[in-house]
Amino acid sequence: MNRGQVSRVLQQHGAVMVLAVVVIVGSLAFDSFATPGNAVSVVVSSSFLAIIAIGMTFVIISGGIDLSVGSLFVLGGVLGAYGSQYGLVVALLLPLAVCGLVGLLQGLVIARTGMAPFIVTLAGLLGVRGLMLAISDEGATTYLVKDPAFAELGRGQVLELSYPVYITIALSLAAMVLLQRTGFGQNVYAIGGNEQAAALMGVPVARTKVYVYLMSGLLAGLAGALNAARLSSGVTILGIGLELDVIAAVVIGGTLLTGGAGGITGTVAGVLLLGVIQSLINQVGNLTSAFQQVVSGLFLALVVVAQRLLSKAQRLT
Amino acid sequence: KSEEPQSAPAATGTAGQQVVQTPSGTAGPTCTLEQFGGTKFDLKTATVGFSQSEKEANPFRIAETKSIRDEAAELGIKDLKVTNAQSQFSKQITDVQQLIAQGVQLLVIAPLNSDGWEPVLQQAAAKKIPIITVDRKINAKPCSDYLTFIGSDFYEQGKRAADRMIDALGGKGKVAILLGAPGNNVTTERTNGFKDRVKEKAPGITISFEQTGEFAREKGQQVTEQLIQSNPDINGIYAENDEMALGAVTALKGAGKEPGDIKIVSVDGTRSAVQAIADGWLHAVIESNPRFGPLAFETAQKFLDGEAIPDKVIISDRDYDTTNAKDSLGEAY
Amino acid sequence: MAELTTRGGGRVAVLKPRVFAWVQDYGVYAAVLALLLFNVLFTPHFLDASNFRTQLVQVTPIVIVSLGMALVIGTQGIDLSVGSAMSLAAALVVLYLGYGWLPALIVAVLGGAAVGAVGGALVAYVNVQPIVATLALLVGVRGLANVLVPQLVEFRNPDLIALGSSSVAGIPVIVLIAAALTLVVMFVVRRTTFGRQVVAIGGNRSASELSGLPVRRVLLIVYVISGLLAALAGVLATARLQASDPTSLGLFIELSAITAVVVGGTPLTGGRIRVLSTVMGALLMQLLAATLIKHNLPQSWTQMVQAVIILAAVYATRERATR
Amino acid sequence: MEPVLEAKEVSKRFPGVLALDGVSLALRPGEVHALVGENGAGKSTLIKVFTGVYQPDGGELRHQGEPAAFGTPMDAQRAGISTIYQEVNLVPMMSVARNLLLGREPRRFGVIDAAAMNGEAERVLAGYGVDTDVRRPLRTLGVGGQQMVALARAVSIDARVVIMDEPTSSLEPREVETLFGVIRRLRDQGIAVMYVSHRLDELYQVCDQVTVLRDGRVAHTGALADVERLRLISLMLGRDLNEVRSHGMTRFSRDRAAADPAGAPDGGESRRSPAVEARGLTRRHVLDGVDVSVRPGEVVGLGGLLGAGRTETAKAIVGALPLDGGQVLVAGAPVRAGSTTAAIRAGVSLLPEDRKAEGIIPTLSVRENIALAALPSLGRAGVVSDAKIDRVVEIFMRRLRIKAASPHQLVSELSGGNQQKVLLARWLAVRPKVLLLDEPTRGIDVGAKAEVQALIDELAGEGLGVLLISSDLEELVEGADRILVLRDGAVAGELSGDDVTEERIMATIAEQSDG
Ligand SMILES: Nc1ncnc2c1ncn2[C@@H]1O[C@H](COP(=O)(O)OP(=O)(O)OP(=O)(O)O)[C@@H](O)[C@H]1O
Ligand SMILES: Nc1ncnc2c1ncn2[C@@H]1O[C@H](COP(=O)(O)OP(=O)(O)OP(=O)(O)O)[C@@H](O)[C@H]1O
Ligand SMILES: [Mg+2]
Ligand SMILES: [Mg+2]
Repeated sequence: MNRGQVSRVLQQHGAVMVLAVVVIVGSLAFDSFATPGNAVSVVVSSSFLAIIAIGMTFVIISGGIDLSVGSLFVLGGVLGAYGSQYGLVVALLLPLAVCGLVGLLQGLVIARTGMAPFIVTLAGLLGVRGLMLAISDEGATTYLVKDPAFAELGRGQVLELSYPVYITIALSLAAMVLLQRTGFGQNVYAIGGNEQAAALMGVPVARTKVYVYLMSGLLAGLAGALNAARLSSGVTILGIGLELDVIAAVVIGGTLLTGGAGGITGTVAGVLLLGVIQSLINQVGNLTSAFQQVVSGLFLALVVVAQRLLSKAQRLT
Repeated sequence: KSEEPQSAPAATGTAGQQVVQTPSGTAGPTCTLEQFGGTKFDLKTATVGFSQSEKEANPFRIAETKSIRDEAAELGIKDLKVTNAQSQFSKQITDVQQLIAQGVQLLVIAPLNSDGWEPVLQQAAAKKIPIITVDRKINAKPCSDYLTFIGSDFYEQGKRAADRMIDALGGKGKVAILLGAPGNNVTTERTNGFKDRVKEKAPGITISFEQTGEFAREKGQQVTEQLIQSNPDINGIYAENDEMALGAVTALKGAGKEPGDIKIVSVDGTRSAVQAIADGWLHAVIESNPRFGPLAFETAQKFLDGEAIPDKVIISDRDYDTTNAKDSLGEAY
Repeated sequence: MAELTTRGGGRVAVLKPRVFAWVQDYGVYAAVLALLLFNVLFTPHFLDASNFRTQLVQVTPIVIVSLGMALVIGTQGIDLSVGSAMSLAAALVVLYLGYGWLPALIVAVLGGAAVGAVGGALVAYVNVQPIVATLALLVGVRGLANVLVPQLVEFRNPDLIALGSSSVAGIPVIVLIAAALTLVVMFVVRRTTFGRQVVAIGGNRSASELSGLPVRRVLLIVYVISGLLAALAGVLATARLQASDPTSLGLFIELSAITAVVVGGTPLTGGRIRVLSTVMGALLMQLLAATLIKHNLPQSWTQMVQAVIILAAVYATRERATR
Repeated sequence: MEPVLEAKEVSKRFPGVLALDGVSLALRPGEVHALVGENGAGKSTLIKVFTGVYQPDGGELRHQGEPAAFGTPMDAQRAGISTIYQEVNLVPMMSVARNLLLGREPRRFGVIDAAAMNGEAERVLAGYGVDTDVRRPLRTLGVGGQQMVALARAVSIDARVVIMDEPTSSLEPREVETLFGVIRRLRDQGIAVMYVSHRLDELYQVCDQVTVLRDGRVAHTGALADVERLRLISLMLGRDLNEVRSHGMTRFSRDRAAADPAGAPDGGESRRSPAVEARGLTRRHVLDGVDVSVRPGEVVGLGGLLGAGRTETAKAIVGALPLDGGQVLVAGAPVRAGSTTAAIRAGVSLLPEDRKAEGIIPTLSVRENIALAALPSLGRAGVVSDAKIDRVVEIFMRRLRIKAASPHQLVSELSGGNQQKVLLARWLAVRPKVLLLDEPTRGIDVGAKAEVQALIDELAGEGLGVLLISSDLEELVEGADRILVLRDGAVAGELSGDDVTEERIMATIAEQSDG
């Protein structure tokens, strides 16, 4: 293996390595950190973020960004809870349909008008939250999950882990294949790496972009619905600032914000890292809220710097 | 060397202590250790978890967390674990789950939201961990999902604010509402209580403006600036917390208004707000008492001792107005 | 000037006036005008002098933050830490108010510059992507500000209060400060070597490196300026509020500032900066927010209308593909 | 035979320029059709109209006798038109194999078979003499390598028409031969080839037909054999044949090389000590102890095959490539390592090879691009002086005959050749002591090329030291006083005086290869 390959592996797995280090250090420092209960809570709570982050990974690799996911997450939850009164199918299809539609529209606007994804999805962030407030009586109405099958989907467990974890694992594997082993995945990398060249190489740029945002919308809606199932209600105060967490996870995972490079493994590691950091802060148990923030900021900075240094060799060639 | 005229409230001692409104046992069902199905343990040596919902950066949350910590120290509880959800509901769920994973035996939760606690309740019930929620309710079954709720009645607070406003305006005029953060239970209930009461008692009062000030002073100031500019005929402002009310005061001062030109009523009872009453800028403040520590641990101890605990403990909140503001400054938080 | 005879046969190429280019350049001005017109027709008391003062005063912090943001975006970067820099400045200014308002202001602004310097160093020297570097600061620095000043603190320093509330010739001082800063940044962008270097780096970083530009230093300085301006905005907002509120001051202002910059027609892909249009972008968003509040729309409608207007404004000013 | 692809009276207008003005051109199966013209004549634009990148403003396209309109490059590709664009248009961060096979990756069970893909890519590229790890990102290949990948990609698509816009501009003689082999094979298969190049010799080797564009119009079209070289030039330039003949094929004057250094004003002393001297430049896997020195007024050529490390050597000298070892001295004093700013301040500048990635700032105007490097000297106290900039820009736009609608036109709108001139102007504006030119005449038309070459001569005459990297051996031989041949990142030999010939260069490369 030559130097290029070594550094490529590091670039892709820098986040995995940082994650390993943090987990080991955490286990040594706190007795109650490496317990099954704690691990389960980190994994379960990370799964929703991970589902959204998978979509975001595609978006960012394609050279775009999706700020609307936090709002779509909460909208998906409200719609899922609302739809659950008509049964499991509606509870799942309604959020997927609406959030997918929003993603599709954003994708169309981005692909057809050439407007910056940042601004289109920022409008999405506002508009979708407005829509959520409109259907929930300015946030005052919380729909409760009526359908037991739907609730079971969010909370039912196999081997201590709830269904959303398995759904996340399945989606991650599917996303890896999609990204690495299909023409669509190649097109995503190509337009993120050099959109103009991709167009000249015959990549259907517009269509690929539309799919990418559609996917991101669908996954954010799905995550919202599953979360509503878990919480048994369509909580309306969720998802504020969530987009930044998701983007941070993806970028820590080694995906370049400029597009063209990155992968699912890194993203999943990035999501887990964020979860583990929070959990470590909770372990300390006596930090004031202000100090907790300082510590998470420092941690985040350390992690990105470590990840950056690990992948430095790659960048310089 | 810092100019810090009035931070760090020295609210120790018993001044401003919470008082239970309804004598316990009168209303609703009760709960005993036996009914709940738990086992007795010694509070002093137990691991206790407190999950705070928002940053300790406003007087209410500061006083709330401090009261819990102080009382725990007072009682000699050694292992108190405190988490803070930084206003993110998902984080609060995870926080509590991690507290459970760390082996807490009693949970005190200041919920960010009333709904959505299913996963936590499930886990706590499995381990028979009693949960006391403070300040905000959880929509679930007392005595099976959780033990009890201690706090104020926000709807009632809204109604009482309306009474004060109706008084101040003599039953007619135009009123604006500075709403809290959208989607928040507190916002919803304080709004509904106010509106219902006005509709019922004073049809002469119209609510001609309602915009969110997100519970923050700056936002309250900005919205009020827009409001008085385009609706100069407004007579009263109902602010759903003190911070927004004080922001409104700054806006009124900036627009050259005099104290009392526009009647402001708000909810919370922070020291600055009570001072503003004394200065004539606020008309009245409905208190929402954050000092949950003593009552929470007292309830827990009673429960462990086998006493019957009511399904909700509503505390009696006081009012501040010009008649008592000056004298009550020491009790405000 | 616009003509150049070529040796090929004397064909003369002339720059045609471009209609599209006009819309692209001045779309945001047109949008502001349209919104003004709407308000004049449908909003009571809109033409009062006090109204204009209110809008200008409220938009001031966003304008100042946007100026720095425009520079950062010009380098193909982004600065999410501006809101936290404001919050830190709010904390520092009351902590040092005992030494007088000016020293306190200077300390606060230096604090903001330090935030920018950390972000800039991460971006320029460690090659961390701007969005995550500044995200770490967004989280951490507000925490730091809260550690310094745990809750809202009211102050009575008359000088600082005067800074926030006094006027010169009917124009609030803070508005004058924002106007002056706009002129300075315009001058820097248009007329200085530094300004040219900023856009060149945003246009093509490796070409700039090979052309001998001090790329890292320029990047660092740009983030320092952004932090510094944000801190100044924080001090002015604090002065106006007559209280230091590190918890909520400047929350989400990064999104407003980025919107102002983009609505003003500066592309997020860097390489170009439009200062005056950025200010117009900020004014547009302010006017829009004011309109919605004055007409007492519920929050849900407010957000949806904002979304539509942002899209429409950016659509009008978007980069037109050359084909 | 019926044309497979035909343009009829096609026009294309850009703001300020009529790039194509009623151009007609027919491409028949089995012919190799040369498209020539000056920089900015409209060649690339015509190609982009053919391939659906641009839509014509007037006229029509016909494909196999039917009117056709290609909305996107994809449509053109589906119709069997495959293109190699002037600027390498591949995805730098994707692997070589994925670039090569994007859109038609080998599959297994419905998903891409990575092993088969890499194997296939290796096999295809080996056929073009490219031997590289196909899993590496494309950007780690030099421009030449990238161009071969683009070529392989274009040809291996099952195409009826292959269009090549300056495919040889950074290829070595060896690769050029490979390419010609491919073209002949295509022709024999009845595929139509359109070929754009500024290297006239090449045209006569492979092309049958020629169309000359001048200022967006067709100046001539017909069999290439009927047009002799000088007439072709006069057609391109739009000048009288006699005028062209009397000027000759202006290239380098050999006088300078022969001039006695002692004749220089200061007795030749300063001319003998090197203006820049690089010692033992080393970087793992790339450079292996390269020594180069350039004296004032001297033109030193760097020869070698693709990937020999010429570009890296030049970058190392200006501090744009982190080194493991070695030192650069200017006028005897060491330059701070790893800082282009320091190198430029010391008087050493590099005209980079990859114009698009490392040269132009696409968002800025011609004027600002020219002034960029010289900015600190074009103002006072950090404030730029528009008057000074205007003066410099005007001088260089005139001197290099940069064809732009105005100095304020975006540089990205210029034709490739004119962009190159803008970059040259950027470097001349800083008045360097030593100029490192990496493929300076790449993509420049005959007229301009001669001008650039004359300019190099002139500048050297004024005492500028030049390091010339060129894949055009003729240019190297005629331009350089002395040539260093690189191979595998090390100096394989030095040629000077009468040894500076194409044969000797080839021999030096070959000799080393054998040994
Ligand atoms: N996107 C564009 N916008 C504006 N003008 C353009 C654009 N593309 C090309 N032009 C102009 O059209 C004319 C023809 O350019 P074109 O690229 O076709 O030249 P060319 O013959 O390929 O030259 P070269 O040999 O230098 O590559 C030039 O004057 C150029 O400035
Ligand atoms: N087999 C290989 N192993 C490692 N690196 C290689 C290999 N082949 C090519 N390269 C890389 O390809 C690049 C080409 O080198 P360089 O650009 O210096 O060549 P050059 O002589 O300038 O040729 P040209 O400029 O004509 O492409 C170098 O960065 C080198 O590291
Ligand atoms: Mg061309
Ligand atoms: Mg090279």
